[in-house]
Amino acid sequence: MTASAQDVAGDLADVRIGVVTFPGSLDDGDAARAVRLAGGSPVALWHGTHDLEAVDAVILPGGFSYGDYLRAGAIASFSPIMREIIDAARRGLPVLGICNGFQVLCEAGLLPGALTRNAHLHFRNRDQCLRIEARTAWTGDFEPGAEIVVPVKNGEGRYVAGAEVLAAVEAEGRVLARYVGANPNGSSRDIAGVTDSTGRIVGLMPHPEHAVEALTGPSTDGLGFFTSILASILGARAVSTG
Amino acid sequence: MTRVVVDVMLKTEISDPQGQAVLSALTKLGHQGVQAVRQGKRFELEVTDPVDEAAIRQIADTLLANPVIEDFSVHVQT
Amino acid sequence: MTRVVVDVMLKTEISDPQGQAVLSALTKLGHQGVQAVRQGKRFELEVTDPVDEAAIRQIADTLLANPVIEDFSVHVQT
Amino acid sequence: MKIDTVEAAGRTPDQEQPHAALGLRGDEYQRIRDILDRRPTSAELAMYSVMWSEHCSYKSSKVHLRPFGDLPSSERLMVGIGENAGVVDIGDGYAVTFKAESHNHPSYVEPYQGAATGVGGIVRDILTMGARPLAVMDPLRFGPPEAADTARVLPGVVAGVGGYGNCLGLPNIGGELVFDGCYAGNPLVNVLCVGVMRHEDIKLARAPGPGNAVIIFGSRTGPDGIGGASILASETFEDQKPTKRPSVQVGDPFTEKLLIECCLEIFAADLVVGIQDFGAAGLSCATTELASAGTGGMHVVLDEVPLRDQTMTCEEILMSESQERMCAIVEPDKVDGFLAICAKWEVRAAVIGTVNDSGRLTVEWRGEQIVDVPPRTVAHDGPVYERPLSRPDDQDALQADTPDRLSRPSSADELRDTLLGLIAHPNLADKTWVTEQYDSYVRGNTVLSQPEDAGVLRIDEQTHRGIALSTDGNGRYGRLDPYVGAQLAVAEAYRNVAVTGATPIAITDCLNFGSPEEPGVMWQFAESIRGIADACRELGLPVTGGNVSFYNQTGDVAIHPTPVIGVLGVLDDVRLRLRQGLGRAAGEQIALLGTTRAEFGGSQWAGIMHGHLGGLPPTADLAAEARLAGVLAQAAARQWLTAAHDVSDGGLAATLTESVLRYGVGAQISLPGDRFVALFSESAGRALVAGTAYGLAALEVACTEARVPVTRIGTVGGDELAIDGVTPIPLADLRTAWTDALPRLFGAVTPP
Ligand SMILES: Nc1ncnc2c1ncn2[C@@H]1O[C@H](COP(=O)(O)OP(=O)(O)O)[C@@H](O)[C@H]1O
Ligand SMILES: [Mg+2]
Repeated sequence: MTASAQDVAGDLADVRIGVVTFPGSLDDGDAARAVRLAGGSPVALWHGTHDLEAVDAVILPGGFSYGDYLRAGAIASFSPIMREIIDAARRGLPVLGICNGFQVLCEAGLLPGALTRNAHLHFRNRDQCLRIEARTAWTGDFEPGAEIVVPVKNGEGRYVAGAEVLAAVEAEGRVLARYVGANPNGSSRDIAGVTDSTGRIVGLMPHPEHAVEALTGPSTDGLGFFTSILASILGARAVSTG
Repeated sequence: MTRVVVDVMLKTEISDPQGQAVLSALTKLGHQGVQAVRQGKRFELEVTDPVDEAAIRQIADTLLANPVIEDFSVHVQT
Repeated sequence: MTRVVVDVMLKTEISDPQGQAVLSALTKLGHQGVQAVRQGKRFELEVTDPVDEAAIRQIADTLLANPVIEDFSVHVQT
Repeated sequence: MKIDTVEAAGRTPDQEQPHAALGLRGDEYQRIRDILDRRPTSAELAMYSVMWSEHCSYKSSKVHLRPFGDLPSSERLMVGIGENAGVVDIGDGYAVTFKAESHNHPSYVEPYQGAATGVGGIVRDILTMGARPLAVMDPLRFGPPEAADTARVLPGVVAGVGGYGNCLGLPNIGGELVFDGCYAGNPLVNVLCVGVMRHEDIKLARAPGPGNAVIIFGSRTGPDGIGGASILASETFEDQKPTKRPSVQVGDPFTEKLLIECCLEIFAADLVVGIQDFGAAGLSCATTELASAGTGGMHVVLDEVPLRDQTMTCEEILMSESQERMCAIVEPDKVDGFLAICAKWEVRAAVIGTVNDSGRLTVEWRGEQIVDVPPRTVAHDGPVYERPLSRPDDQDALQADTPDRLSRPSSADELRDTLLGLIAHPNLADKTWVTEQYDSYVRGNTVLSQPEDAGVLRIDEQTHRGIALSTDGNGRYGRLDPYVGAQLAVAEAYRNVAVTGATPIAITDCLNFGSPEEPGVMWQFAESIRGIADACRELGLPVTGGNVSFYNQTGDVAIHPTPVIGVLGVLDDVRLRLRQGLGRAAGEQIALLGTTRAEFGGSQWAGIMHGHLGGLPPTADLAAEARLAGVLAQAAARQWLTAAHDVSDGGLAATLTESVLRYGVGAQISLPGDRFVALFSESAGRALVAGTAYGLAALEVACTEARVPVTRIGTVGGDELAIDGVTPIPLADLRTAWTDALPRLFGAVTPP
């Protein structure tokens, strides 16, 4: 490694990305692995505490928090750590919700709309093509309009919102990603993910953390989400210190 | 057209993990007054008149409820 | 102890694939009389007396229903 | 209700008891009286009756399972038959445990919950060994695909397997989907779970150390699966039919997920000396098994058991089969730490008793002694039967009715139509409709899953060590010859593991049969076990454990004998695993390994095209299977091959279809000899492989040395499956035929 490459790796490793474990979280280990493979440092966060451990960003992972009983993500959105995350997010902490994490963000009111039972009523797991549409803290490393393949797997992934909300999300360019080809769950306007107006709070139904190694994923396209946030945080640090 | 409501609940002797989860969430949120919760399904059917209540019961018994684990009740709204 | 029932239904503008699946099954089975079906949830709460109805409405609004997509109604059983 | 105490039982020796209604024979009841030297209390009767049932005591199968124990010892085997699950050493200090279980009858009664709780049960067996559960598999068998009952049962079973497994975060890495008229009214829902731990972390089901606490944790105990116990609750035994207590259990996968994480944290902190799950027979089973394998005594205060329903009787509590519960033996100074971890995971826990060295299991309830038994007599000294067995009368006629009389396709169009017809049958068609409902990605270590021949998991991210698993069984072969059929099941699972490049190291079994009271079924059972044991001896594999499911029959018609075999293999480096699809490398050439004979007895061709079952199954040549596996392991390690796929159901036609459709790249094939035989025979011991010119040349040398026949049969490329003498099939047509079958049958959206 050259000296500067070492510096970059060192800087990357200084970026701390929290991964929350709720009772019933399943893809927390995968999200942590993805952060690690991107060069950052994953930090395990526990639902029952109020401690964000000074992380630079947070991932709410996939799974079935509280068994998805009641509504997916509903009970988790009231957990102690979510109170801190909601506050911090409103002050600019980047947050990515994947699948169940996306459901939690919608239930917490940080993102518009809701995720409901798939139109065909089955859990569906398949390798899915997505088009990345919005440039956010979590998607900066993708070319605008980039098409990527990552797994989608959910039973309640159908994105819905009232007509006005949908129109606003479209008009403000807040569709993070759209399903290309077959829509796996009947989501309105093929929406696979949305962002808040700042581009820091982002929710995505498919699973980029399952597409970070050629050995185990359909591609390594998912890595871009994790490298993007590391770059974005390092960039913000450079601005604030430079 | 008449609205008929079919309520479907797990039999009382069957465990209801969903209701349990809601109850423990309520307890954590400090709603001490709620002592028990059971979660079931509610179907609202729009039925052409005259309503054949026996037919609705049969639909409930075969399609809307799983009689092995669930009970149902039918209410014709007037 | 009083039983309070909270009914939660998807808002009419949100499509309800579960209700549609029931309807299409009914149609296939020849139950022509049923014109529309919507499926929602029913919660039965056992609440200590006296029942604070405002508190129950708040529980329904924040936890039992998601107001973005669902409406609810509360019935205290007497 | 009056409590039937030990003291009362001594005082009223002549009180009538409903032993027959509980499934105990007169002589069995008398044995209980002899053991106790008095009549049992009704609580004791409850315990003996469930523990001495076929399901728990293996009373009909025990004598026949002996051949497994007689197999030569294996260096890999760390824990063998008898514990909750067997454990094998896979190297680098890792131990793997795996086991399959059946949930056939419950899944017929209530498909979703039956299948879901089946997954829950086998996962707890694996957890109980001290292992982290890693993945599940689900070998499934149903009646005819178009039958109304199949439409009722199959979608529910698949949703239940997925609903529970997905919620636990366990990837589904494979299974089976078989349709046959013999399973109408008797679907087979078998589930396998695999887990991993470090060698030093293996846990056993025993309760040593007087003074240690007995802790129940997980869900509360409710009136689940205790139809029989209510008989005991009625004051008079005139009305001896089970009351409305449900026999169906509802699964709570969320609680089980918490139980898994909670247990793993408890194991890591070294807080238990013994652990057992609550499976069939609930508390009766866990307490007697733990006690008899430990210091020998235990006292339980039943009032301490957390209940879901306060009206339960003591007999019902002892027999309850409520899911998601575990029992741990904990040293007194570790109880607080144990309970703290339970609290962290919001898992309910209660100390319900103490271990002692009295040699007795005593249970008290509301201040009265209701049980006082030697635990061993309940758990291990159940009746053992040598049931009569005899070869069925129709066996000779069945074997004499060979498929030779069936008309065969010969023209190019007929051969094409036969191929398309076969691969469009649900038995051979694309299984995506099922597997799409399962999470295969969770945990991020799934290297191969459906539609590959075996599931492959990475065990260690640094060393790349991994395992491969396949389950297989073929009831049609078993019906024609249960001995050979069982050997073929072992051979197929072994081969499916081998084609990934893994080295098979151990097997488990799930034996699905009709009624043991029928001599013909008992003969099938004994023959099958002999077949499995002989196959394992020849392949050098230990049997790590298994499961027996009897009474799979409708009226007096039994299912085909269906031993389902799970084979575990090891890959030193999972990055070198082989996959089934053609077209990943330029200039691939194709070869067929093994010997093709004209073998059509029990074949899919005979069944699908002619509705025929007769003759003899294919030859089972285990030595040839072992040689084939050796060559494949060598080829994978040396990276000679770009693809490998075994040949089994549906013959080479099915294998080629799957290989070209995997990545949508065609092939030009030219087959030696009779094309019909080459395409549709189900001779065992074969695999299709592909590689570059260099790779295949190297493979040929190795094959010659290993005496594995190798035949070049074609090249990869284009957008057709073009076989000499068969009308070429555009891949698009092939895909439509193969993928449409299941959605056409089950695609209609069904309410949950
Ligand atoms: N019920 C099931 N659950 C999960 N995977 C299944 C199921 N049925 C079939 N599969 C998978 O589909 C693929 C094709 O099945 P099959 O043709 O039976 O394989 P094989 O012939 O190699 O044993 C395999 O990967 C198998 O594991
Ligand atoms: Mg295979």
